[in-house]
Amino acid sequence: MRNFPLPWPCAARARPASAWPALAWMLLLMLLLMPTLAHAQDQTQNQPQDQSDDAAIELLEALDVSSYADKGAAIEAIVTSDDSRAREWLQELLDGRLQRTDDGRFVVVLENRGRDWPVADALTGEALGEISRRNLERIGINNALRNQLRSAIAVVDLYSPDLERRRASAERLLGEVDADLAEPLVSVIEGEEDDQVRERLVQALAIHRIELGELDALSQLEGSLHPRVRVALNRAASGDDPVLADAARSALAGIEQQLKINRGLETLYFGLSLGSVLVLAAIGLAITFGVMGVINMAHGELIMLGAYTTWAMQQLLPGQPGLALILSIPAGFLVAALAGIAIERGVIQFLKGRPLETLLATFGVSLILQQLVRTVISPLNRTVVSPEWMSGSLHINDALSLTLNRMFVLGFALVVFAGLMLIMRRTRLGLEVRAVTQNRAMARSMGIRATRVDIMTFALGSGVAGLAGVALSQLTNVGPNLGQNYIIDSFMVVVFGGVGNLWGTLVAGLSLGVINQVLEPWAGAVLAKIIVLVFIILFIQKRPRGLFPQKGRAAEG
Amino acid sequence: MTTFQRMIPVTHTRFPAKPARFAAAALVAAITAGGVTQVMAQEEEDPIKVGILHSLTGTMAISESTLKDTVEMLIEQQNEAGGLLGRELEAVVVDPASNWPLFAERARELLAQEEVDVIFGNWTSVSRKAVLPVVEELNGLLFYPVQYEGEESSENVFYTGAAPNQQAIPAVNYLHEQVGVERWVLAGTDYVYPRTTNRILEAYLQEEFGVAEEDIMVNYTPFGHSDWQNIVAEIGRFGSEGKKTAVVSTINGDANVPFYRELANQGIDAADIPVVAFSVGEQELSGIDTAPLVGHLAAWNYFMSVDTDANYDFIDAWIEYTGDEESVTNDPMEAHYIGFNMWAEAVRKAGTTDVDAVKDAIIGVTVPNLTGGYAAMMPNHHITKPVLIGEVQDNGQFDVVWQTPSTVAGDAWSDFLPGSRDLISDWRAPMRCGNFNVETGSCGGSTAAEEAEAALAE
Amino acid sequence: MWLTRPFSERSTQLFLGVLIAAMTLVTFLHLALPESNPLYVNAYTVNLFGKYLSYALLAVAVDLVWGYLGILSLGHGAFFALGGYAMGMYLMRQIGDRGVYGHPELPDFMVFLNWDSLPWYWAGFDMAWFAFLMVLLAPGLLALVFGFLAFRSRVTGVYLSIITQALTFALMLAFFRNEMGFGGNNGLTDFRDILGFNLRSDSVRLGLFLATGVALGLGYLICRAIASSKLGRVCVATRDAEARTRFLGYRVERFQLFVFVVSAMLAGVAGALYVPQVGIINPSEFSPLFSIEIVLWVALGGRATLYGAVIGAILVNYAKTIFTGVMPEAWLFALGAMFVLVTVFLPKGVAGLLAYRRKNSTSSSTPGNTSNTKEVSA
Amino acid sequence: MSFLGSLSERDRVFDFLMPAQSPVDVRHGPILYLEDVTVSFDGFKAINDLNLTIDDGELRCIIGPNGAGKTTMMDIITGKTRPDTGKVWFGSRHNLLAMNEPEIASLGIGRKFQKPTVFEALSVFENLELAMAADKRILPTLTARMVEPVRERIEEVLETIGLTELRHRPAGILSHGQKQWLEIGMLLMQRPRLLLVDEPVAGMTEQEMERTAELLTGLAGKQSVVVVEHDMGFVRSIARKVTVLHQGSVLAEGSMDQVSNDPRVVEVYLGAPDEEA
Repeated sequence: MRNFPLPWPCAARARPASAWPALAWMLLLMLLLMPTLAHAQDQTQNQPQDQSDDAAIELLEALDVSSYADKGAAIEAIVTSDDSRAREWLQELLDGRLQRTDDGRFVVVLENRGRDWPVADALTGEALGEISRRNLERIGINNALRNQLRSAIAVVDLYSPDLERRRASAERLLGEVDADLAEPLVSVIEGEEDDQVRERLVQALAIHRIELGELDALSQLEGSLHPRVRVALNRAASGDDPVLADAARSALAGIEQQLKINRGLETLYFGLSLGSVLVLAAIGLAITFGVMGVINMAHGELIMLGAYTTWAMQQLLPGQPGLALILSIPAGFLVAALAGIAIERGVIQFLKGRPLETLLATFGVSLILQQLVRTVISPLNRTVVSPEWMSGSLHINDALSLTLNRMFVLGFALVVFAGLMLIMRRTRLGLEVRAVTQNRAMARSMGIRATRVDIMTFALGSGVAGLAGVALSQLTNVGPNLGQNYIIDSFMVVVFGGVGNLWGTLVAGLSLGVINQVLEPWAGAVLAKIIVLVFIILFIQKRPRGLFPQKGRAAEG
Repeated sequence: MTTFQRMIPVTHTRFPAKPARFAAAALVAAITAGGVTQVMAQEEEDPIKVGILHSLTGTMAISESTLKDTVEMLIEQQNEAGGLLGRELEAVVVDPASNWPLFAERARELLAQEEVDVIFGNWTSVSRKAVLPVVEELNGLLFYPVQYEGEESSENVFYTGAAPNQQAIPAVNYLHEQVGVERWVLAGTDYVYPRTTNRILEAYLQEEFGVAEEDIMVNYTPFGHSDWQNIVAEIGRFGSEGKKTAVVSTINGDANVPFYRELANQGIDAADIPVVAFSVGEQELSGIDTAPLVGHLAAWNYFMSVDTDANYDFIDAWIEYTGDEESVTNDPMEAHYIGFNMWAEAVRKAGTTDVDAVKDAIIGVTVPNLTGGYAAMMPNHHITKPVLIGEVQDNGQFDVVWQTPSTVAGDAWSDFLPGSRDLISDWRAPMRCGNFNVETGSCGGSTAAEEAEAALAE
Repeated sequence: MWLTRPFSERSTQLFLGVLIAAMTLVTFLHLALPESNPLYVNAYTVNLFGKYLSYALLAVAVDLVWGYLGILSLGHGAFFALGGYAMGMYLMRQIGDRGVYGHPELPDFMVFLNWDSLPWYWAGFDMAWFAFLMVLLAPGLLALVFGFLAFRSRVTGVYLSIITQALTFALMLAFFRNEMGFGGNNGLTDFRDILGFNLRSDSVRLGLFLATGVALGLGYLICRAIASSKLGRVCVATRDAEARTRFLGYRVERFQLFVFVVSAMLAGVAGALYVPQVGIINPSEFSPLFSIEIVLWVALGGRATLYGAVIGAILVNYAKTIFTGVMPEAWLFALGAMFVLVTVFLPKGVAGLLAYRRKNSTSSSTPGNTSNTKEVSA
Repeated sequence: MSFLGSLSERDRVFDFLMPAQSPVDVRHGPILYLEDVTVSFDGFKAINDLNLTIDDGELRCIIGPNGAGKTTMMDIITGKTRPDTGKVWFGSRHNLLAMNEPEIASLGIGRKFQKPTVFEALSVFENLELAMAADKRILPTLTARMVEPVRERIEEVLETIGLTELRHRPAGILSHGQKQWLEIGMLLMQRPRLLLVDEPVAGMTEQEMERTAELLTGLAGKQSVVVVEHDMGFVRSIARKVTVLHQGSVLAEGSMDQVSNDPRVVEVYLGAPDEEA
């Protein structure tokens, strides 16, 4: 196998190509690692019995080689050298922050934004001011090394005073315990005062002991849903020791039962989160189409505008994706709402009572908006970063964890829905809207300015589309085609739920989402979608007015 | 366009009725009359026309518009270097607008109307399939720069992108040998390229590495699929069975972002389950948040991060041409770079832009690629390429972690598909056959061959 | 015979006259003139015209349901595509063993996806008569089933539009699936012969162009005959006051179904003529966007006039050819603007303008058709 | 109605598709017979066990304040609305609740809407042509030709409603009154046994009103006519028997004088704003 030296000049040249997401990511890392650094500082101060810098430099020198195999060896060396800075070096190496200057100095990049980066000496930790990134060369690693580093760090962290680190380490060691780690582990377990860590370590040890064929270790794994545990048990079950095998099998049986339930919950969650996306996309239509009877084919593009607003916000506030995201909620609403007003004034008002023409005209608008984005901004997708509090997932148990970004979207959808309900039920606007939809002339004669109501309603619907866009920017591409992918689904949801009925939209959206996710595993993604569509088509034939139809004379109109 | 080629379609067809026969006669007369003078004129001062057939609008514009710029840049450079055969090169750009029938129509326009000497174009398989009959009928030259599913060899098309054996197979070799992967997820968008590639890989994994049925999971999703929850969860479960697992992704374009995001969010890390992608390059990365992708792999024949002077020169030229510091280069661009130079070389060799002459001359032509090696045009109209595996870095670039020791020659017909095992392609005389069946020892009946014979008969 | 009635109408005579004239002119310019002649029409252009004509036929079919029945179908692309696929399957079978794998029966895409035998629904498509029958039946049946369900439960207006859109969208997804056995995204392509004639010869292209012209003429005649019959007036009645028509004792849903099916079949024929001329059929023809675009052709030309639909189809597509050639970026803007401007400022379309210029037409709520219904009843 | 059914029905001949000799059985007197009919929209009872009998050839006026359920009643008779409970019989043979609009229409029940609805895009002549009693299945309609007797019949009706000059103008341009007549004309073309006329003179001038009155009274005898009207003057001018509806059920019935002297009627009605007598 042949290895390439790291092409740093090229990397440097190309950095602008995607500097910005890279920055965001790096910043994110920094946030995570602040404690680490602080730790590094004091460690280096109050640890005088460290070996000489030359020795340390030798250790690091060994890392700066082309062959990944040699790098692996070098890492091993660092681990075995009980240098107190070893852990930090490994961490920095893992994060790609351990770099080397032209003059061969090993430095830690503290922050990699802009052309010149502040760095600190890898050995002493003293700040060295800023150095142009062109004069820095990163010490590259690959996945194999990443794994090695993580395990190594885990072992070191076992003894760390920091609880979080010990937890992470214990998590990591599950299934990676080998003979020479085993017996120090026993003492560690005794010394450990945190239950969670201890439990994990016990399991880790138990797995190791089962591999050695010790039957009594099984009891310690009872009821654990962790995949690694399952793997260990599976191995044991297929092992040649019959007694152990039977025991393992029975243990597995219990676990499988548990897993089924969790899987069911998982699917439900998936369904709801997909449903929430549908609801968000459709709820705006439910207002413009359902309440006003206006077919707005440009709805999808309003969603797109919302998403682009998020992107723009993040451009304005580089390095603060979270703040930008929160700010873009009102911003997105505003932008889309204004666009909506423009559409209403510019096109729709001339087509009152001609729904089909409205449909065509607004479709034209959607084409224009799309092409506008393509020419003005770019045909390429835009980068929208997820703030770190939205990435990752919420750990329920070893077999079930819920992805955070989707949970936020789900919550957001419900909030938006509740808000709309309030507006429609409690506010003057809602009252007027309902009045106008029931009987325009009458409402007019009662002094309601129908035109104004139209504008407000349409703005509201469009604004909500904008909100949907903000949410979607966290789940999918932000590009000119974003809208198209949702318009048909949105119409389906509204029609299925029953036009002019917000509750209908909510129920329809969520249930369609769940149906889709339940079908997907055995029908496949494509077929599932088709089945759902056909189902709706047939359903509409049976009940032309959807799930929750409006009754009586009002419906005749 | 010389006279006899244009007559081929006419003189070698059965006619529905008398008027048509008269038509043909008239046409032939017209052509031979007008045609010859044209040729005379053309040879002297007319510029050499280079057709560019890439979508500038519609869904494919994202990927294809940069290729159009690339060819225009190459033409510019060529002209600065004094053109070709002392004649200027002139780019003829048309926009097929990501609409497949329109691709065929535009190709016809380029060949019949504009009478271009060569076409550089197409991205999607379907667009190539749409253009193919036109190019064969009007005997044009098409250079196709994108990795594709193989299973095709046309006398008039030159495939400068990777065939499956130049991308997919080396990639799984790497995963198997270097990473020790035993369990495979073949995830792809539901169209021909992933379908074929995955079929080949399935067969390959089972035959070469003896991978068991239950250790291969195949999954197809529609274009632009955005809800990956279920599939990713499934991959996670599939990967947590104790064996080292990897995902071989032929997922196309827009579907990738949500896919990688979901992977990251569900805590599936590149170190646990690496994903090797065949359709994710610098261009694609420039449009997305790379954070979730770091450490995942891609297999290409070129990376912008490749450390060679040729590459740096190309990048400099490109950045200068686009005037955008941030613009990136990618694999299909290199393919065009190679293809263009090969064509230019062949034209010099043949001393004319005449299609048949160039077709014969180009086989065996060797030009430098951007990764420090050379690319040669094989008799099956595919080229030799090195295969590189890169790891995604947080800066949207790839860190090359592995490379085939030598270049790999493209296979038109995969050895791992029952249908095409016995087929070979060789466009040199006397064989002149795109799908010669070594079993039956006969040429599988592609009309391209017939027409070629017909042409010789003239 | 009711089909011959429209001949007595001025608009029909005019339309057919122009059509025939145009066809003969193109044929002449293509065959008789030498290539050097500036007026010479080359095969490429003939082919282009052929495509426009098949689009025109499609537009006529849409106008029949939208203009006269008031049903805005956003799914007619589906019928068009089905007809196209039926023809495509025939053309695929015609390739026979000349495919790249030289397989006597299976199309190439089936061979390299390891299909061992032809799916049952491909059976019979090697016979022209069967295939051509399918060109009518496939769209016809779909329309029959869909229409029956929809009209029976009185799904009309916007709802119907949305549902038709969903229909074509679902079909698109379905045809994208490779398991369906229609070539997935790549669709059907690389055709060789039709009825034994080489598709790649210019004379056959001319033939196809003429055939399309004839089909358009016939299609127009059928639609016109329906429109100007008493049934046509029932349609208009349904469009303007459905309930009233019911109280007059007409089974509205059946009239709607009948016309809908006829229209779908015409769309199918258009698709069947389109495919051999462009040389490929793939699921993108099912895309809702295309279906909506068809409606624009009709709206631009003028609803409920039939000839307006033809004008619209040719105008828009010609513009498309020009634009995407000259200034690609601008095309979508232009298209979008057309949608808006036509619906807002030109509700009666070009035909409306013509009618207006002829005699500032009556203030009736619909364009055109008042002018031609008189002669019939009188 | 099964899918296959709908196909086969195309070429089946229904007796009720020949309204001319529609076998309505009126030997027992009443041509229309409503018993204990009740309908409610979202709890609100639009019709509350209503009982009503119309004799063959009778001209009946139905009056009542807004929301008394007049229009709903017509909807029920013509099959537009289905009652929750009750019986509706046409003659003593046809149960209207078992039929849909076209069937009922072909039985010979014609309806004129409150707001005049004619086919504005079609000419007056064509409006009548469509209304014409004829084979109304698809193919016959498609191949139908204009034959002399039909033309005569249409001309005749054109005379009756006095629109002969306007016969070829689109109905859209007619005045309000003319539309009303055209609509009545369309009903006549159906040769109905029972005519339901909803507010025929709303927004008419005096002369128009008189003309309409003649028209309706002229019809009575040949056909049974049910007129729903607000305008007391008009009602008085044509009515022989009057039924007062209130809150969805019959309040009083009898000659105009009887009714107008009925104290309950006076209470709910004659006090009401639209009194004109």
